Amino acid sequence: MKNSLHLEMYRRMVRIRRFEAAAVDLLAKGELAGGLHTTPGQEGAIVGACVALREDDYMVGTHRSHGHPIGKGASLRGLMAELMARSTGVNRGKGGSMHLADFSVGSLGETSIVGSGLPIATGAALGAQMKGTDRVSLCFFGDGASSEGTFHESLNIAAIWKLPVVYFCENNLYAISTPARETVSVEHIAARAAGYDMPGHVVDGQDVLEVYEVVKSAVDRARSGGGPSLVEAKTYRFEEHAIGLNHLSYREHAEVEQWRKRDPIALFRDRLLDEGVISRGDLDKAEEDVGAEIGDAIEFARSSPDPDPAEAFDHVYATTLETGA
Amino acid sequence: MKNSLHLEMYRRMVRIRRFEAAAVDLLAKGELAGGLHTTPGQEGAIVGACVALREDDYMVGTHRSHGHPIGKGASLRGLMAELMARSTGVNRGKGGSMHLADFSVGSLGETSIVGSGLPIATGAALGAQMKGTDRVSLCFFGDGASSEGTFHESLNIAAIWKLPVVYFCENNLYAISTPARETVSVEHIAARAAGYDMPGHVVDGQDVLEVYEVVKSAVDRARSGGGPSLVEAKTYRFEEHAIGLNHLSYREHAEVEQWRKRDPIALFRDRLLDEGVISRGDLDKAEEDVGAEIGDAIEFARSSPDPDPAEAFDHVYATTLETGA
Amino acid sequence: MSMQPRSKPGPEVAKLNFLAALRDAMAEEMRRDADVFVMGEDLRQNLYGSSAGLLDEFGPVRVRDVPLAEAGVIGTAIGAAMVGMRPVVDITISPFLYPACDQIISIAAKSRYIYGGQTSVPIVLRASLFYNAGSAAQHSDRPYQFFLGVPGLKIVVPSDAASAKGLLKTAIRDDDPVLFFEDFNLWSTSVRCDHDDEADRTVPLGRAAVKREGADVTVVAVAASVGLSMKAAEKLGQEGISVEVIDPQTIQPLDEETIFRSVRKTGRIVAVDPAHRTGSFAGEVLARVTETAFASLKAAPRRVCTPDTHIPFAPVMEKGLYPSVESIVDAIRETVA
Amino acid sequence: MSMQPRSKPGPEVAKLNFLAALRDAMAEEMRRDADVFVMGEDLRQNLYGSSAGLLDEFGPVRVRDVPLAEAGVIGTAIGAAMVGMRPVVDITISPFLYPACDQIISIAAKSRYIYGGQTSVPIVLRASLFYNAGSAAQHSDRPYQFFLGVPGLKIVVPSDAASAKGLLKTAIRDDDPVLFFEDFNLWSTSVRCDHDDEADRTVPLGRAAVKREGADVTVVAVAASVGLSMKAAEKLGQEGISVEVIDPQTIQPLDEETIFRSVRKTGRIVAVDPAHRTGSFAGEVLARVTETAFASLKAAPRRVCTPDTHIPFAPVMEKGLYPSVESIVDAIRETVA
Ligand SMILES: Cc1ncc(C[n+]2csc(CCOP(=O)(O)OP(=O)(O)O)c2C)c(N)n1
Ligand SMILES: Cc1ncc(C[n+]2csc(CCOP(=O)(O)OP(=O)(O)O)c2C)c(N)n1
Ligand SMILES: [Mg+2]
Ligand SMILES: [Mg+2]
Repeated sequence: MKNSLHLEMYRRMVRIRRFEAAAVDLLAKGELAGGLHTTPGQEGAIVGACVALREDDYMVGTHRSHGHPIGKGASLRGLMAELMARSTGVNRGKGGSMHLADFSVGSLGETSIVGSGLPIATGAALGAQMKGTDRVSLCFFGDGASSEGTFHESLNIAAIWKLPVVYFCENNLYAISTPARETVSVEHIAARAAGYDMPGHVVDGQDVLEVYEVVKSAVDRARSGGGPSLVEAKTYRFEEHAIGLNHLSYREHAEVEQWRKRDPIALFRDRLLDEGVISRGDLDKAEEDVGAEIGDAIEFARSSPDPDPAEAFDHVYATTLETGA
Repeated sequence: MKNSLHLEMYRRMVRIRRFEAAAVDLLAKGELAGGLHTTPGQEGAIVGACVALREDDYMVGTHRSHGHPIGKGASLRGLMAELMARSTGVNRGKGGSMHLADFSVGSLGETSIVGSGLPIATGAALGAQMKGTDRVSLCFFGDGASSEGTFHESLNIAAIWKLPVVYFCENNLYAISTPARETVSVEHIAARAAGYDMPGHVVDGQDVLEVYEVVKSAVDRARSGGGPSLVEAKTYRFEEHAIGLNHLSYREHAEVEQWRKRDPIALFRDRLLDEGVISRGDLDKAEEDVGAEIGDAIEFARSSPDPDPAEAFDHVYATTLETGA
Repeated sequence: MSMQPRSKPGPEVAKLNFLAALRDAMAEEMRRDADVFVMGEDLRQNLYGSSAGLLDEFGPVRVRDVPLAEAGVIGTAIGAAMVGMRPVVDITISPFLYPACDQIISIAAKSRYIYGGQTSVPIVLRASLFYNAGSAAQHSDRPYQFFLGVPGLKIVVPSDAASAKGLLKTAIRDDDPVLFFEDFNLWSTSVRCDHDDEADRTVPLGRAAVKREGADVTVVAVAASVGLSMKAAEKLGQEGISVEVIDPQTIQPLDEETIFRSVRKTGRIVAVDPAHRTGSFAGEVLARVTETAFASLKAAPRRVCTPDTHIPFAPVMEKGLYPSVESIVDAIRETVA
Repeated sequence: MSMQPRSKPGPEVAKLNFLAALRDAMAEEMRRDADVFVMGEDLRQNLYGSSAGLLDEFGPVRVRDVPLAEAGVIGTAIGAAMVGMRPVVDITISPFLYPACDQIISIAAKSRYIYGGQTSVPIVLRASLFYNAGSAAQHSDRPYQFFLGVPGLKIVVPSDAASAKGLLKTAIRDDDPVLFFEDFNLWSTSVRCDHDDEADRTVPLGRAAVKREGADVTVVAVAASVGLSMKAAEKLGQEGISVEVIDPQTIQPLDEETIFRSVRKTGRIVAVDPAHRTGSFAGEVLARVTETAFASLKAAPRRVCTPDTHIPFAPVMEKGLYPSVESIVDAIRETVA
């Protein structure tokens, strides 16, 4: 195990956890508008997949958009400012919680229309291939999204053109309140890979290292011209679909408790300590550093101005046309 | 082998072949407007699948719409009159060649938007199930259609709800000029069934009896509550995608000739004679009868009136609203 | 996504909010006709607030949670409708209609016609207009005007809880595909409702409601803009400007006669519509009025719409974009200036 | 489906039909910019007539045949555009856009905005208007007005071969998503074209073309209706009625100033549009003109459109439905009566 990579993985997982905890706190205090779809429990899947990428690789995410850019290495200021609807947000206050995409780290959007990101990631891979680069495209999507037609169309296109893309399913067992066991007609979504003649892998999403290893091999395969893969991480969200949706009764308390015992951050920390890869002091220091980053991001956001209402009219077009003769 | 069923299968195959030959002839004579997508070569697949159904079962077809209703038992007058844009056509002249759906034989539409029929067949199966009938729904679609998202969404829905539907792919190896081997990322489309936890079967579409046996078992399974199946018939269209598209060069002459040797009608005729199931006289008589039917249908259509131009405004709504207070 | 406020179930409620009124409409029609059933995402958990108690009363066969697969789900509803069922699909937020546009336009709207009357497609597609909710550009659409150019569809956009209930009941009984758009900004509005009396109150499709009579200016408003226009009318009434407010209720087919009659009386027209200005239903109203009642017009017609930009997340940018009582008042004033 | 007439390839042609002009536009832009590429169904076989010779010149990487998967294909184009490519997607017949509506509206049109300018989506979606071709209701759509209510898209509807070529070239160079609608009824029209001179002739988006000046009536027409309107204008000119014909070329964003200027001069407006009347672009033109130039209007504005029914297969039912020289003449006459 490479010490520095592992410390970075740990740092990013903690960063996601703490960033979202801070956001929930700000929401409770009324400093945040809009819904929040949080990720606790899924950090291992997200970070394991992201760190298997190179910095210049592409990534496409989902409505549950906080973890992916952080996993890919985005700095927190622009993300927090976006959540707080400030003009300094990554999207200048136009996107909000479902769209924390930081293009500077290769993120090509976090789209809130479920399933709509799969063709985009496919297209980024096509672009990478056509431009003769060896970039790879990573596509996050949920178990719910796997039932959308775009899943099928994208995997088929990627397979026939041997595109460098890794489809990564965060199977957290539910689409809002709807269990995958009732809406996905196959036990393992990864099994569908066979229908596209591409490799499919099921991984333990609570084990960041397993995720990393498997995604890394899929990324390497893609990078060297071997074409796409489908990876399914079995994972779980510890909190509700969105903050505040506490009245739903679609899953048993015991199930949640069971999964909470497999917290990917705790598991990874224990393992790093057990195997003596990183010292307790270094891990604590990393957590402290993340805490400071979060504090800094909140300060940055708080002291940033609101967008000017007139900015609502910016960024509709890239090329403004002169009409009138 | 049951003599009468086989004679009927033979009759329907010949009916499709002759009906389309007559249509091509009428087109050449200028008696027909619009495009014609014909089926020669695929009659075994179509008829084998259709006769596995009960009369009151449902069926959904495609733009290549002549064979399916004939296979399901439609009479030719309304179909020919529709091709000839007469008011006595099955669709009163509103649909034409891509839409020869005869609802009186359980056809629920022949839709010319590729892939759009899959959800409709799925829904008919849902309706059959909810109404407590034991009707089954048969869904025709092409190799091209199999790449549409509706394929995936439909099969998944049918599987989770165990709907009584048989998805039947007429894989004639091409979507217009585009080879399935370049656009479908798996050797056998039927292999995708595994991704939905449903049975998948590959059949020789030139062998009407093999098609019949396999579809019959899938229909029986569906009827008895066993859920959906996917059947892929390997077949071939002997003519071009549409009449007149003769300038395309996407397939080798030798390939066409090879397949023509496996004409499903000739193969079936030889087999019936070889095995002594039906006498040559009876087969000839059936062909003669079909010839007479076609002549009658053409006469019927020719002597039928054109629609009144004002009929263009009928059938937009089922319930006309009284507006104005 | 915020999905508040939610409704309480049950026939004991004497005042129903918008979502509970829709719930009751569905429940009553399901009781009346065994072919009616509902399907949608997270219905069983009543996530969006209009399906409380349905699962308990009607069971999982008639209250179906669906996978995320809008084309497949709507197409499945169409197929079921063709064989005699009457599905009501809750598509939840209106942009989720887009993945199903082909099924809606090419199949639902056209099948009856293409097959020369051999079939019909009695489905209702419910979709909420989730604007003014801090949900950013992908969730805030108001796309009813999209489907105006598609013959064969009926499009209903109610303006309050009471009419919404009666319109939904009629839509469910109608034999054609009906798109039913529900303005999120009305969810908290409510209607007094005595269940025994009201259970069979339907509101006909294709009829406009004159919400307020007036002599000087005709306002045609849609969705939550009707309420805003009523307030604007009240305010101007105090200044002696008499405003007639018309709620078309069904925008396709449109009860244009009621609108023309009013404009012939007032000579002035303002159309209010929370959709983007270009391509809006409000534009269609102006076109029809000016074609047909030009001679009666005393002033330039006006549209009050959302400007042609996307909907931003930040509340400071979003909040000023939609029609407001003030902007409606201003537009009316301009017509009488 | 009939896919005639088809074009001949090559720079030696001195007169180009509509499809060959589009072919040349693509070829020239592909030569000019290595990021431009084309994708679509059956392009390599030149099935629809606008891709002759492209495969030979540019090879299969830049001339890509695609599976039937409109959402996937258009989404793939969007993704490629986001990383620096400039895809031109030939969707062939316009209703095949419907399965991809979500990608077009929620992703192509909105991404730049949602991400605060971090990205842009330079794609061109070509789609033909295949009406008046005996193809029945599912293939005969003219759906450009559909997308009018979606900010972020540009919509081009050329009216002849010459402008189509220049507009397509500009569309390919534009950094925003452009929907490019090609009227089947123009396929046989042609343009004289000296390749050396013409290769860099672009036509700006967002500018209307005044096709004919006139003093009495302004006609705003779209697609093949421009040619019909020119004939109507000629006919009426012989009777002393002077008609100005405007071709907006780009319907979104619309060059409304050119239209207003004309109406202020003529005092009369007729909008001609082969789409269904309700929800039409013609209606949007009337709305804008009456809002802005009401004081100049001397007569009721008129729309000449296709009535609100589906397109039937039988030629006897189809042929009378679309705008014709006669119906345009009648409408113009009414405005000057
Ligand atoms: C096309 C579409 N349909 C419905 C929704 C509403 N919705 C938002 S998130 C969600 C659940 C998605 O489930 P999944 O893909 O498993 O992702 P998860 O939320 O579990 O991360 C739904 C139904 C949507 N945003 N887009
Ligand atoms: C959604 C859609 N895209 C494209 C077309 C144009 N088109 C008509 S038939 C066809 C090929 C269909 O191939 P397949 O499904 O294999 O059926 P086949 O024609 O071989 O019977 C195409 C591309 C269409 N009608 N609908
Ligand atoms: Mg999930
Ligand atoms: Mg085929």
